[in-house]
Amino acid sequence: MPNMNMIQSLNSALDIVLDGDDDVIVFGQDVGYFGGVFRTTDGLQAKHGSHRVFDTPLSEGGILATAFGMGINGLRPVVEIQFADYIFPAYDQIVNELAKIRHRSGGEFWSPVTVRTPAGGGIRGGHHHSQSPESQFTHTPGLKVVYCSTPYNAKGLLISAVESNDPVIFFEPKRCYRGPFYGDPHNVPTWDGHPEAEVPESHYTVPLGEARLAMEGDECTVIAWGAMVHVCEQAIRDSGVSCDLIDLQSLVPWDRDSVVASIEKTGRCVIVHEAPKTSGFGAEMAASVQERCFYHLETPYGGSPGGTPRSPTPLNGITCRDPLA
Amino acid sequence: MPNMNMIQSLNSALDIVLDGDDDVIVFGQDVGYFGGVFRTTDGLQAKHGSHRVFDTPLSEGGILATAFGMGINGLRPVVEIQFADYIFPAYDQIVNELAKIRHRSGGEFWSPVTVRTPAGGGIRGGHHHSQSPESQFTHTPGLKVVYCSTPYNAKGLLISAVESNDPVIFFEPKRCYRGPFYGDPHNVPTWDGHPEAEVPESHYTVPLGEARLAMEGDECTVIAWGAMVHVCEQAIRDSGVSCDLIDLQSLVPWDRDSVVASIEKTGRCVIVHEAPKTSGFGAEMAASVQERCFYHLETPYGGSPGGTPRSPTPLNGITCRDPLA
Amino acid sequence: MARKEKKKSGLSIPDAPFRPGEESTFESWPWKPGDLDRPDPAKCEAEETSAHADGLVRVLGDDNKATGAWDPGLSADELREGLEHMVRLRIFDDRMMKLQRTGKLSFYMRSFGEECVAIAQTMALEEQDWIFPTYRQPGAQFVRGRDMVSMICHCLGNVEDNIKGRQMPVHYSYKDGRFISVSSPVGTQFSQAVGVAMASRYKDLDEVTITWIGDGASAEGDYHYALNFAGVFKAPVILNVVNNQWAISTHANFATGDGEFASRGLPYGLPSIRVDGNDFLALYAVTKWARERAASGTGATHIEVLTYRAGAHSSSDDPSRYRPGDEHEKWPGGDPVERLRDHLIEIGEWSEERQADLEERIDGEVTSAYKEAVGYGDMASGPYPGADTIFTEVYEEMPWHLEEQFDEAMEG
Amino acid sequence: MARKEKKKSGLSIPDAPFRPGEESTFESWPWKPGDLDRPDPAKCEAEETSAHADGLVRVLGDDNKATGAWDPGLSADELREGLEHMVRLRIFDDRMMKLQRTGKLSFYMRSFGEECVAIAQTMALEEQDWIFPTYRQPGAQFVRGRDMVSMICHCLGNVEDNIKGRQMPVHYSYKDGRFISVSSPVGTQFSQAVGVAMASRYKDLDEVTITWIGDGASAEGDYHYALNFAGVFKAPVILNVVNNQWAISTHANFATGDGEFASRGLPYGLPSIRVDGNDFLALYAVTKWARERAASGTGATHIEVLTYRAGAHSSSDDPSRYRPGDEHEKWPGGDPVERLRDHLIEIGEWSEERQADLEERIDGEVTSAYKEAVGYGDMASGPYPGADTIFTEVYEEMPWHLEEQFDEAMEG
Ligand SMILES: Cc1ncc(C[n+]2csc(CCOP(=O)(O)OP(=O)(O)O)c2C)c(N)n1
Ligand SMILES: Cc1ncc(C[n+]2csc(CCOP(=O)(O)OP(=O)(O)O)c2C)c(N)n1
Ligand SMILES: [Mg+2]
Ligand SMILES: [Mg+2]
Repeated sequence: MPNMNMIQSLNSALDIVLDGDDDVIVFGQDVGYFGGVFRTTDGLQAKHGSHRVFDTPLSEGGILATAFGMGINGLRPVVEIQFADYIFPAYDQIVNELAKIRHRSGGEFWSPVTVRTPAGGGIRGGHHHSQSPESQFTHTPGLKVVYCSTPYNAKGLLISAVESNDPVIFFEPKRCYRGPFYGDPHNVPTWDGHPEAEVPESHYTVPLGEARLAMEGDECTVIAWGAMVHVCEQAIRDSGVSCDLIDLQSLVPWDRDSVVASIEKTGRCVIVHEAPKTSGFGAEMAASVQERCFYHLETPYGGSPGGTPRSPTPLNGITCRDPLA
Repeated sequence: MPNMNMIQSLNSALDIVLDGDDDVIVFGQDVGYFGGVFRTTDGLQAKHGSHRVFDTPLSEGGILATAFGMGINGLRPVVEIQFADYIFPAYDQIVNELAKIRHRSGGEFWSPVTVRTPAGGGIRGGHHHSQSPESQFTHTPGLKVVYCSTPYNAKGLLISAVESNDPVIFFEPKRCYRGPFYGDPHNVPTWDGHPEAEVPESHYTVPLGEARLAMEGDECTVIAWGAMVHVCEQAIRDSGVSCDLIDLQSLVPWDRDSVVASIEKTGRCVIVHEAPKTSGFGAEMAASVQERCFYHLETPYGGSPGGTPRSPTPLNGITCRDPLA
Repeated sequence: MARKEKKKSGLSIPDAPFRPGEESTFESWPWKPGDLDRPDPAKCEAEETSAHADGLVRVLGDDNKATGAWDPGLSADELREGLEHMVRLRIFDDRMMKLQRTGKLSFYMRSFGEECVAIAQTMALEEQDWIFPTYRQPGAQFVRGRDMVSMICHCLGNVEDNIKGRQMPVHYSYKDGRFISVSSPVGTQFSQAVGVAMASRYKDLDEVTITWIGDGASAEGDYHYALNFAGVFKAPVILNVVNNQWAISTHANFATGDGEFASRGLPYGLPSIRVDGNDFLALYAVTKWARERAASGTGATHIEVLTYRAGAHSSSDDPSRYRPGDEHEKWPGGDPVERLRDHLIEIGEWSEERQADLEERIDGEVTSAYKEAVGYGDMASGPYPGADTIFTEVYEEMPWHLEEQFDEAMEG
Repeated sequence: MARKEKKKSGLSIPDAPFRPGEESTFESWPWKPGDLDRPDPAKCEAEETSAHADGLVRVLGDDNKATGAWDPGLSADELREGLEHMVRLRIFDDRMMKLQRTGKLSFYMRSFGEECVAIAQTMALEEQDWIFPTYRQPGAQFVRGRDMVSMICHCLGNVEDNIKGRQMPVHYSYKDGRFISVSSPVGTQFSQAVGVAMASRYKDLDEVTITWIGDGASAEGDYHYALNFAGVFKAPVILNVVNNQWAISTHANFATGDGEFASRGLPYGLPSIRVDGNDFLALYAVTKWARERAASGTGATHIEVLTYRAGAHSSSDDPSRYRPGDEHEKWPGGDPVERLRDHLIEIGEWSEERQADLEERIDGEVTSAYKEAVGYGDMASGPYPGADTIFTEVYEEMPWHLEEQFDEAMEG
């Protein structure tokens, strides 16, 4: 099986969906001729034609609006927002339009747009190239929200997203494009040799709504997504505590059964994410976990995973939300 | 003391801040000559002049952008977004710009804009005139978020918001403009004779960050904001349970001390809001409450307040989030 | 805070031309039928339309005759069909508004004074073309054959409402007619329509998309996105700005610094035409021209439809507070229904009697449609769409968290 | 999924005029100095500038002489000051880029080829005027007297960075110079600047605001908001579209359907002028004109600054992948620094030797500024702004929840 980094596996996913379905169309700022500022769409225009993979005006609102319309008219647009921080000019088109069209039209119309966007900190991006705005989308009914973390799940989840008839906001942890991030900015591993970087060349899916058990243990359940999965992995190793590490993958809908089963087993839970703590998706998880696991929780697991360095990004520090502490 | 409905008390607040400070400037769609589609700015242009109270192009983004700039240049803009559902075209200007300018400039610049907007359901507005998007703002550091519920606190909070040097998103429960809403759409009381409708004519403030104890009891703490405060009041009466009813008023920052003190007393807590449950501000409250009150909580308070009718608004049902159930 | 005196201010704020208590004295139009040529739609460049953007395409003259290069040469049958739909819309609107006034409808919005817009324009299109309207083009549905009963059921929000009470009245969705669901946030459809059109071209189909935006809503970002994407990608879309002078209480003087809309399309590379929105023939002809152009692969057209919102913005509005009550009677463009009627009479294809008969027939049609619709449920007592519909069609399949929330809601 | 054959598609996608491997052959400009008149700025209506929007204001001819109505008649001292700032910016940029290449800076963006823009334009303004820049107008700070050391400290993100490491390098904020904090989301400043200007007018002060947006970013909604609000409220603002042909890898052909920017201002009622962005004198003159106009209360001006992004978009970019490597040398507008230098030499006020001396002196200035700045902390080892600054200046006073989060973070 070939070894791919996350850029390559995302590129492979797009290549496959373009190959497999004429209705797939890929566009966004710099994604066409150049192949994307992160190179995710490299080579796709040359292979599939400029009517299928193309550049657009610098207008997130216009990108989402036209994607919406194409989706209504039978296409399956996959658009890129260059940084998640720049998704907000398109916020109205996403939360008021894309999310609501199926419902508001009584099911007469829908638009299966996938919005790919690099998110999260760790690349010295300052506060406008580092945000992880997942919780600004998880509140809106009608959207599915995905956050990949490895080359393997990135490809499988992206294919699922494109094949879904619901709109999907697809976050890519840019810090992990070329290697996992274990929390130490001076340690810059690549994906080479990592088991999660063994990625089939062909079509496969990782279903939306299913979590991945990244580590197994019995003393505590740690829930994370995106780059924080790797940070937690390292922290759990360093702590010596035996943990289930759940890589949520899908935030809406999230994998209730896996989470509940794990917490019923461990009796403890810690939630780790990158975004600001207040009203982050960690709050939803914390509230939901205690709502459904109250009778299975034992004592609080005290404190955050050890060894997690502070993110260099102001107001995008790593957040630990412990529903029992 | 005069009796005012919420429209009148908000109008009085604006009149007072316009009178008191030349730097205050009020604008938005239809707020000038006509006085606002809900009549909140009625008479203000005639009294204060069209350079201080005026209509704008139909552009929420442009309204927020120009308000931002005016704030940078020493003014204190108070803008109206006609319905909270229409705040999203301005979302980028609010969450990426207004919220971050003080921080991003190292404190060199700031912009004390107040954004007033009617929110919430109960007026047969369908899904685009009924949203209560507070949790789409509570996640963004740099913003204060307020949700008034009565004529008295509406005026006092609005004056505080305008006088604050931080930007404030100010939600007004449109269902309560002309009377409290007790959950029964067929019962349409006015504010006449309601104690919270006794509103001083002159300047006073309700401080940001402080909650209001709307009812006192010892068996359970009910936390709500906006129109749900009245729904909960009725539900509590109907249930016969002795409750503290906390009207949060300010969501960011919220009144930790009052909430903690009440829960330490009652040992139980229910949170009620209008927005969709998933990732609503109720999740943040539920997570925070159990985080800080874990050792004071007794048994879960089972179920939601009785008698709350379903909101007529799809996906804007009343949400009960019980951090212990 | 101590009271301060307001300093002098240099801020310049526009105003409406006339306010209550004043007399509305519109200047009469300098434009006449026959003023403007009709360029080849398949070859026309934006520059060639600057006269069309600054002028006004008219066909029906003050003498009720049709003249000039833009006369579409419609048959009397076609004209009578147009008239019938316009009369239908006006009577339908009046009835619905009365129902609203008597508490039988929660809300309503009329097309009064603008009946021509969607009806003439939709008639100029082909069946396979997409319609992406605002709340002021419901008339397109009549042209596309929608059953009035189902429209009323939507407005009532009863169990037969095809969108299940999820939106306010007048937010129609009519898939069979390729009439895409009306959305409340104004402007969004304008840029979305460009995407619909791009998809048609991507699939290489002979499909054109038509959309509208108000003078007010043209200040939204979506207007700019639409013109720009349409220009850059040569989308087969017809972009109409309906300049009816008002956005609720806000005059069009607040919507643009120079009082003109049509010419805004030119620097985006879009041929741009202003047309008399109360002139059925002119509107038909310009739309037909734009369709020909789009179908030829040359791209989009930008149209300013010059008209006047004769009624209140909606049933919640009271225009007497912000404009002279009789202003609409002074509008130089007159009334669209009367003008087409008078033209038909002028050419000997219609009469006052036939008009009266038509109105009576349609009145009956509306009465019986309403009776049938209300039989499926009225606003006060239903039956309404089931409570489960709050949670259905949010996603293709209901995810577990909505199932749980549904169960909680049902217990409550 | 089974593999399908792609159907024929009619979708029209633009392209850049030249791609790697091709030769860039720009047509030489038809525009000459002296082509265009200079209307009275206080009385000029938008229509009077259509020739200025379609043409190009130039002052410096191919013979290095200054001619025409737009010659601002600057003194040799003023010209030398302009040249010095441009040379300063170019040398500063080169040094910073080298530091980035050797790992001493995380990121950098040069103004290469566009040095004239902010420098000539800021020199044409008054001290009290507001500057609302993008990342490609740092040069304005030199004109306003900012200390180079503090600029480098910002780029390093060390303890002396006045914005405390919160933004990437080149996101300057310089309150003393009325240079408003650069924001990464492109376009937002354009509409905000209109508000800054409206406030000046509200307070009846003689203050003008200048702002810029890229050809790429002009596709954002903020561009439309800015032009529209500026037109409607006659704001004293100078709205510049810097058309440097590229938005990262995306050519300006994707930014507008007709390849022109200046004329877009006309239908908003804004006088609109295209100016040679590499011609110091023309840029100075047009800006001065716009300032006069704004100060007179007549309102805003829309300017297209025609130039070419000679360098990479940023230190993260590699333009050889999407355009011919030598394209910038073929740009008909030449190099802005060389053109002003040659003009000064032409009029006998400068020489190759003085130029060499200037460059050497500035080189030394930059060297010593860098030495001092790095003495306060380098990128690799600091000292950096304290961890507490993650939580400070988020609000005027830190609320309890940020205090708690700060405490948690410090424990972690
Ligand atoms: C984004 C958004 N902002 C505000 C509103 C409230 N609103 C509804 S209609 C309207 C006026 C629209 O005027 P115009 O675009 O001229 O259309 P018209 O009603 O004249 O047909 C406003 C402000 C809205 N529906 N959507
Ligand atoms: C809202 C937003 N979208 C995308 C980006 C990413 N981005 C940064 S600069 C740039 C290109 C800007 O091009 P242009 O406006 O022409 O300015 P130039 O760099 O040429 O000066 C892009 C796409 C951004 N910073 N902000
Ligand atoms: Mg209108
Ligand atoms: Mg550019």
